[in-house]
Amino acid sequence: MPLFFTQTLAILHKDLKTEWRTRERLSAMAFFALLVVIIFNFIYEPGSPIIKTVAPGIFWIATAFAGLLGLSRSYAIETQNDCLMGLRLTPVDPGAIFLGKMLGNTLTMLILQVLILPILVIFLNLQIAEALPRLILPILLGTLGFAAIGTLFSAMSLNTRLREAFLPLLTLPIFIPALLAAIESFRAVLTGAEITDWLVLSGAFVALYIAACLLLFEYVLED
Amino acid sequence: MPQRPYIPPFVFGILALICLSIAPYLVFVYAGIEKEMGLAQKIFYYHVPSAFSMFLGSFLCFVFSIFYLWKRDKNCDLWAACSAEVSLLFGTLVLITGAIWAKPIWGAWWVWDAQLTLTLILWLILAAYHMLRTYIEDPVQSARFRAVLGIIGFLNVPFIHYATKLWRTHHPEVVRGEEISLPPDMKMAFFFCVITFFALFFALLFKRVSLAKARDELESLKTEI
Amino acid sequence: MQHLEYMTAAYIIIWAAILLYFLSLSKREKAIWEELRELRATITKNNTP
Amino acid sequence: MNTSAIIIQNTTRRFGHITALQNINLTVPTGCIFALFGPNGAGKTTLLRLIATLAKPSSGDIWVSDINTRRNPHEIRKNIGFISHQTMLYDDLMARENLTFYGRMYGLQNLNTRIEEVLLAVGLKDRQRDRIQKFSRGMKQRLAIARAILHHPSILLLDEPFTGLDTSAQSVLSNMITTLKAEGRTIFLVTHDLARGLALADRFGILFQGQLVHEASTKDIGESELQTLYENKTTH
Repeated sequence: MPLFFTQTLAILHKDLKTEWRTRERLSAMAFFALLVVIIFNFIYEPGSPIIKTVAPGIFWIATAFAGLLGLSRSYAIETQNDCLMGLRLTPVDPGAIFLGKMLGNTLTMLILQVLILPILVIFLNLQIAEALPRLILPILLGTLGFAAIGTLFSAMSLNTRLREAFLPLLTLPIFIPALLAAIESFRAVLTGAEITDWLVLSGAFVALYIAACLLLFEYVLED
Repeated sequence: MPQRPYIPPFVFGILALICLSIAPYLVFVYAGIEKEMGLAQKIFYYHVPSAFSMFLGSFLCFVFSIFYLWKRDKNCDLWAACSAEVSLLFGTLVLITGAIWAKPIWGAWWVWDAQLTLTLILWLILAAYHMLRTYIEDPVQSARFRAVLGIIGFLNVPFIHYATKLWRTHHPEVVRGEEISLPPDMKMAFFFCVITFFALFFALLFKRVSLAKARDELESLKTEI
Repeated sequence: MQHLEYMTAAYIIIWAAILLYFLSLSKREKAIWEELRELRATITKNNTP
Repeated sequence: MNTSAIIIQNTTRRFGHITALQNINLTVPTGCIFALFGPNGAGKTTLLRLIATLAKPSSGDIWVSDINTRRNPHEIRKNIGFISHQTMLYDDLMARENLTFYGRMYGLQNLNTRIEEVLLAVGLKDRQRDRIQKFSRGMKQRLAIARAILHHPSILLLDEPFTGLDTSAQSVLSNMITTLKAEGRTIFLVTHDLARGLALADRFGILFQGQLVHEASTKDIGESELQTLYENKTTH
């Protein structure tokens, strides 16, 4: 196996292992997402039919905001004992660090989404059982796109003042088109409408941004 | 004392002034009054060229950002940052005039039509770019991060464009594709306004750059002492 | 003269914004040049006591 | 074979308007222990980061084992071990897992046998399945040494390695440095501890305000003389 992929997998493996050992990040994210889902219900009148049409939006707002919370923690383990420097002392391509971290963040967010979806279904009384298989691809693409730009910007925000405020400030405006695609395709799946256009959009977003971040990550790490 | 070259800002300044003195004639006298929209249609002559200037600015920022990461020339970063700032100014104008246009035509200040939404999102990215500067202390790192954001942000434009178009299309199709629908007098006035705004854009950009360079010189002189 | 007030408002805002931006740039640049001149003067004074 | 492990030529490093290192020229022979002294903010760490290819010089060139740091940093990194007062280890991983991770990052073959070797060398073999969170400062530093020599580097860069260690751990580290030198490695030591640096090193240098103000052999100089020299060189 080329060194690039060995390194990517080593980083991914290490991140998931530490994540699993502490579980602090995931539990904080899940709790936060749960709060968002519940709070959103108070915006509308009880039993209002509108809630079903906005369900995809609530799902994505909950997971994206919880995701931001998780992202800002994802480099915490690297800064602890100057590990990021140790990492950069190895003959590693910055792209491998990016890819490993991004995949780790994607998996964490997917787990979060698996936890949140049933809660959403119960609270909003949604019927998604048969639509579920068609939901997988749009959710996966949306999450990959979010993780790509989020991973890049969270590495950037390491060195800034107001670290927590800084990350959503950069990530959210860039994420808007992909978020729009993710929400609209979710909604289209529920209503049985066509989603090809949206999938093309999210697919292109993921491809372009992963490529761009792989190239640009070098400049974020260097000093 | 070294004098900085004042020629380009001067040339563009003069050009902008000449254009500015002719443009009102074309807009108010030469071009006819649109029947349905009335005088509100005249906002379009400055609204759309402002939008063009904004996109030009973001594009320049993108190009200079790439050059900065490639050549590591401090001047590239300076130009990128200044382009973004002037672009932000024009973006603000696009949003404000867009709202003023929307009120009489569509009956609401803001209707989330595709093009204005695109402008709004790009404006948000430019604003984030602008804020990035104040958040990072190390000037070299700040320049590098700015360049990364300048590239990432501009790459987003086609996605926003496509997404907002899929999402909603309300805008009258005057500028895109069906320019033929515009009568020749209006077309003439419109293109002249585009030139005017580009001249204005460059005049402001050069002015902004000369300010940034002066500040840079001051700072290096201060550290020398 | 339909919608005259909207047109006027839009035009005033555009020109006021651009003019103000230009004036603020000029003002800031002038201040910096002033400071540069003073700084250079003190440097030459210190070098030739 | 090359006789110079590290060659630094006319190297300057700037951060914006600030010059951190100015026109440094320095050669460290292969197999030598070089100690670099200097007060805080003199640019010692910056120089070390340049040698370790973590940052590029603003001008000038650095060759590490005859490779220019601008040309092929990855090749240089395979040949460099870095120890600082920060361990660069993950607290939530076991000792062995930390080494496995770094071994994979270096793309090492026969990783398991190599890990056994280094764990034995630093005396942590019986603690390899413990999370290093529970380790003492000295044990962590030993594991950090294991991490640094895992990939058989011929050059070791040490950035204030004694900071935060108790005296017994400090002497363990000193012994390890002597052992590593005996194995033929080149060691570049950055410290403000003059006595310890003098005892270990073959040559020394003094860095002050980004400039290399003195460079000599440690043979003809005693501790008190060095102290006086250091004080003279690091004041205006």
